[in-house]
Amino acid sequence: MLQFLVNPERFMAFSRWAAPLLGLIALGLAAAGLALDFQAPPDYQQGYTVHIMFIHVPAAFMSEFVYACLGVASFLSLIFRHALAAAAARAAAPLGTGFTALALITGSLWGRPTWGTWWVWDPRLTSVLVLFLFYVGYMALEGAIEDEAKAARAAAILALVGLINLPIVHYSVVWWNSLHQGSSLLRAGGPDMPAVYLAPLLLMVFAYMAGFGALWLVRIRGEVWRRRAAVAAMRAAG
Amino acid sequence: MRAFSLIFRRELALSWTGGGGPVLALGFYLAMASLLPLALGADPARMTAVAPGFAWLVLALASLLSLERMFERDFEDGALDLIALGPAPLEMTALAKGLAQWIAIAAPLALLAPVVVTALGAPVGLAPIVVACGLIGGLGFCFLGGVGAALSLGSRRGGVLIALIVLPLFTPPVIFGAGAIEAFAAGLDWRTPLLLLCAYSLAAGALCPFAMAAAARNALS
Amino acid sequence: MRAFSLIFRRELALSWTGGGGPVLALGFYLAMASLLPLALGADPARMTAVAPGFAWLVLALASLLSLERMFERDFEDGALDLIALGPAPLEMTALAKGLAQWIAIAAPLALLAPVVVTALGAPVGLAPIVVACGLIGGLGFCFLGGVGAALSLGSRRGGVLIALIVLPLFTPPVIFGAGAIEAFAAGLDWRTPLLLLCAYSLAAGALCPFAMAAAARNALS
Amino acid sequence: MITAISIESLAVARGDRPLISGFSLALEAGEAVALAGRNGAGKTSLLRAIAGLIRPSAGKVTFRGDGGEIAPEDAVARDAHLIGHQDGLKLSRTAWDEVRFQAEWSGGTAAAARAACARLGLSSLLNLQVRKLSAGQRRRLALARLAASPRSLWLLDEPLAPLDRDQRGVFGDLMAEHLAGGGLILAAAHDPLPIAARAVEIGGGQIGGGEIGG
Amino acid sequence: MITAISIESLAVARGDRPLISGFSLALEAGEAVALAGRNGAGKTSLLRAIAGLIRPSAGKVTFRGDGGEIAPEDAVARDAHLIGHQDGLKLSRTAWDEVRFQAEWSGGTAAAARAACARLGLSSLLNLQVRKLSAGQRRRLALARLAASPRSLWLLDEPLAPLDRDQRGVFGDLMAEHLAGGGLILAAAHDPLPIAARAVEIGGGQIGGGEIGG
Ligand code: HEM
Ligand SMILES: Nc1ncnc2c1ncn2[C@@H]1O[C@H](COP(=O)(O)OP(=O)(O)OP(=O)(O)O)[C@@H](O)[C@H]1O
Ligand SMILES: Nc1ncnc2c1ncn2[C@@H]1O[C@H](COP(=O)(O)OP(=O)(O)OP(=O)(O)O)[C@@H](O)[C@H]1O
Ligand SMILES: [Mg+2]
Ligand SMILES: [Mg+2]
Repeated sequence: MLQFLVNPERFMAFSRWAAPLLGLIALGLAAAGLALDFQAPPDYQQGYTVHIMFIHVPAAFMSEFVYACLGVASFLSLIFRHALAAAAARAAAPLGTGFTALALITGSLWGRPTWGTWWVWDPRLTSVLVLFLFYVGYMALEGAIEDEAKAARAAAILALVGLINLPIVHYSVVWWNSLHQGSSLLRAGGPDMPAVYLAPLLLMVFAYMAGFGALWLVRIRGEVWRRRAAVAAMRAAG
Repeated sequence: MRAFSLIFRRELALSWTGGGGPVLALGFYLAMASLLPLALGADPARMTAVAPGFAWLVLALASLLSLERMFERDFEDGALDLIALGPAPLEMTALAKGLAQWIAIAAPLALLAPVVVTALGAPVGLAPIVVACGLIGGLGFCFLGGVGAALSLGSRRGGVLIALIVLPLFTPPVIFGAGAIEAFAAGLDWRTPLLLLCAYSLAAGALCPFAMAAAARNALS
Repeated sequence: MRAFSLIFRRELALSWTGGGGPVLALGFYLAMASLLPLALGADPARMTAVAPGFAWLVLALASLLSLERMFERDFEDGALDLIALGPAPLEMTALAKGLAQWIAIAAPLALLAPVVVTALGAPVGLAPIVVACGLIGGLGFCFLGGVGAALSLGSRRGGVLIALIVLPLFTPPVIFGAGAIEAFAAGLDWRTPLLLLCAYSLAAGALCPFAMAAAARNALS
Repeated sequence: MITAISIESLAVARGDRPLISGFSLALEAGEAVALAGRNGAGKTSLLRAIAGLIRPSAGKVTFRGDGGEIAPEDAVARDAHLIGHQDGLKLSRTAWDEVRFQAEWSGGTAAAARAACARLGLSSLLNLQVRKLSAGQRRRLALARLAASPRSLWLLDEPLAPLDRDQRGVFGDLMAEHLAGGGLILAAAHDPLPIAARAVEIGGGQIGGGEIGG
Repeated sequence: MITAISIESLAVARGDRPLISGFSLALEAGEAVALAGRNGAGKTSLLRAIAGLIRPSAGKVTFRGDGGEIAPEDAVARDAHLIGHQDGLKLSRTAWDEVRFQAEWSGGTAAAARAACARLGLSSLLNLQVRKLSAGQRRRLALARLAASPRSLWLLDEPLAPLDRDQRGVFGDLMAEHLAGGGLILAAAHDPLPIAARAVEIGGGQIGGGEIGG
């Protein structure tokens, strides 16, 4: 508790200017990325649907990146009982869920025209779905325990278990599909992506990351404010 | 009537509030559904065939998962004594418990079922019949399960009783439901099995509360 | 060691008597297996193809059934306090609980599995691999389930929440088990997936007790 | 409203063993009886039999109201409340949800529930989950449910045990007011009650009174 | 074996709220302390903190044995027993299974368990399921588990509540013998203990002592 009130001062001072700055960077990068994107020619196979890529691929990337952040924050909060880390983990989960949902939704929107179906049981898709379920489980667990400190610790344990498990899930799913003759339509994307697509894509990835950073900081600030209000209310109640 | 709404809202709150609500049901269903292709292989043809039956399985499982709590908690913490001393007969309480279980657990799952069944490759056109079967059959599962839950109160071998008494009773609705879905898919007469399912579930809803109340009274005494 | 055998025997006795977990799980398993032919229609070819995978999946789900009781009872009636004050660390208690769950629930299911699979039309020769997967995979399911049970202590929702937490963790063992059975049936290399299943379950048995103990301590405090 | 109870040669058995037999008692409005007896004498069983939860093996309990005799089921369903060894509270609900539900279930109002909570010093705890209350606070919650219920027959099974001294006083006042308002109290207790009550001893040393042979 | 405990400026918080702070106490072999305090003062929390179940927010508890200081985890795991508000008994097991398990779990023997049961008048009840015991009989079972465990630090949370007068005397004798044998007792109670004990009041009227604002 004390630790929390000491350290957060610095965090709050830092995030006060860092959050808006990151937000601006995100907007700038996204604007640039989208501008480049719309200058690029429609893909000869996929036509205009290729524009979905610039939303989809960064979202899919972020879904994993945010989980890593969540795992690290959970680890810190569990081992060092650092309250700011707990707040960070709590703040990251909905964002990660959002990115994962976005990746799933844009993916299936994209899949309809390109693969002719909303969903296939491909390893990549399956492991994103499992990741989504991890997020949902994390939030459900945290919401179901009323005592905040206990909820945070239980959720942190789950996040760590998930962190260890996700690579295994990923590889098992890949292995599964190679064993069962999967539908060979996909193997989405490929490294041989022309620069006209690569540049805006990278810009968009960075835009997503900056945007995530901004939202994360804002949400952590919100957590800190909430805790401070609770402490104040408690003092007032005597 | 007032008493019924009171106890019904209490039961609903106990099984529904806190942590997720529909999100939880959705997550549960998705998780179950994503295991199916993993276990069967991704071959769409295989999965399409099993998908509707699988939706049933999930419903039945979900209604068994929270069965234990239906009476046991109230029995062991003394709340059932106070409820029994209230204005309504235990039969009404049993009815409220069954309905709350249905609304809180079976109904959300039934409403989600078509999404999942479609994702598993079944034709979208099956959605109405899947929802209908889920809602109607779920009612039966909840009440039959409730009988098991009440019977197993305070007995040394509660689970055995549930298994021996309730699961056989699960069979008819499972058959009717599966029959209705299959007939619908094949363009045959699905009304008859659906009506049978309806009749069975309504009969369960009407008769089971008496069995539940009798079993609960017996456990309390 | 003495402490371990004590707590292990206690857990075993509790899950055999009282709750009747194994019989409920067995009943569920049989009921679901009898549902499969109904859902698929009588076409034997279809069923033979799906039977082993389906049997395997239902086995995984049946292990969810008595999970709720694994820690919650001891937590709410104060018995966990006394166990925590005992000579053995909670990690060991968690290990004993997981193993007892395995012996009491997963093992009977695994032994029943070949019967079911054969009844569904799969060749009798599959029996050994089905039993092996059931036994080994069941170990993993029990420990992963234990993590879910311990984490949800003191939460407002049991059953479905545990299932949601646990099912994503079930992904690898379900895949490995299904892979081993399918490869065995096809005369391919079934040793690799079975070894992977082994490795996963053993790792779960080794690591999950720590997570379970941490979660239980957190709930007690 | 119940104005008198008479118990005539009641016998209660638990699991094949006779526990109480030939027990008679008459209780009028405004009267309190303190049931005493060794552990296992059958105090809890007797209270539950009066509440209709256990079927007596012989004898009967008659309830009388202003308009003559009342059928036992009706009397109990409309006008009795039991405080058992267990508080009957759901750990996962808030204190307020629990009091209000019970008050309304017993025919009272939310306002009465709030007043009862204030009386028992629970007002500031009402938003907490029951899980977070101390043992004494939980018992006070159970007593607030009792006080909020407009029921004239109070069956109390060691109601005071986990309360601190002040709260025992408060509950003593509540009991006294209840009696003054024409209520009836039948309380099992090992310690003296904080109100004047007729003492009735059950069990003693006879068969089934003390312990049951294994 | 624990021969002394010293608690130094211990602070305990529940759910963000400081409950106890700056609590100090020293307890030697053969000594008993009776903790008093209002409902919600933090008696249960304090006992659980000493048992290591709750992590104190400040201060520490030191255990000393014949051979010098003992690490708190070891001290508690080998030499302490807690009787909480709940009895910690499994309703579906027999009384004997429950006593024997706990006695062996705490390092005692089945013979000690049998002797403790005889002492507390439980011998004839041992084949019954715990579900069938009366409240006082259950508490006696919990106390028999305590008496059968060779543990010197007894942390007791209102141990006497549901016992009848005779049994309180019996348990008083057990406590006296435990102290005479070099044991330590820390008991929370609202009523006076049947042994001589130093009284320590916690909570009083200060912040966190009484109730928590909703
Ligand atoms: C719901 C369906 C889908 C999901 C869950 C999904 C998921 C993913 C994931 C996890 C990545 C890796 C992101 C990273 O870390 O770099 C990815 C990348 C990608 N996806 Fe999807 N995807 C879906 C549908 C589609 C569809 C329909 C297409 C188009 C045909 C597509 C095209 C791509 C491309 C081009 C990439 C970048 C490939 C690369 O990293 O080299 N995805 N997707
Ligand atoms: N998990 C928790 N979260 C928040 N507050 C809690 C929690 N557990 C207990 N409390 C609060 O801490 C205070 C002390 O509780 P504790 O059980 O220690 O009291 P106690 O002195 O034993 O009271 P009693 O005499 O009623 O047994 C109470 O006000 C209670 O509401
Ligand atoms: N379901 C049951 N089956 C068999 N015996 C039972 C059952 N319930 C209670 N008994 C026995 O009946 C006797 C009386 O129990 P009861 O709970 O009425 O006692 P009590 O007077 O309330 O005791 P206490 O003071 O301990 O609360 C006890 O010896 C108990 O073992
Ligand atoms: Mg009693
Ligand atoms: Mg206490």
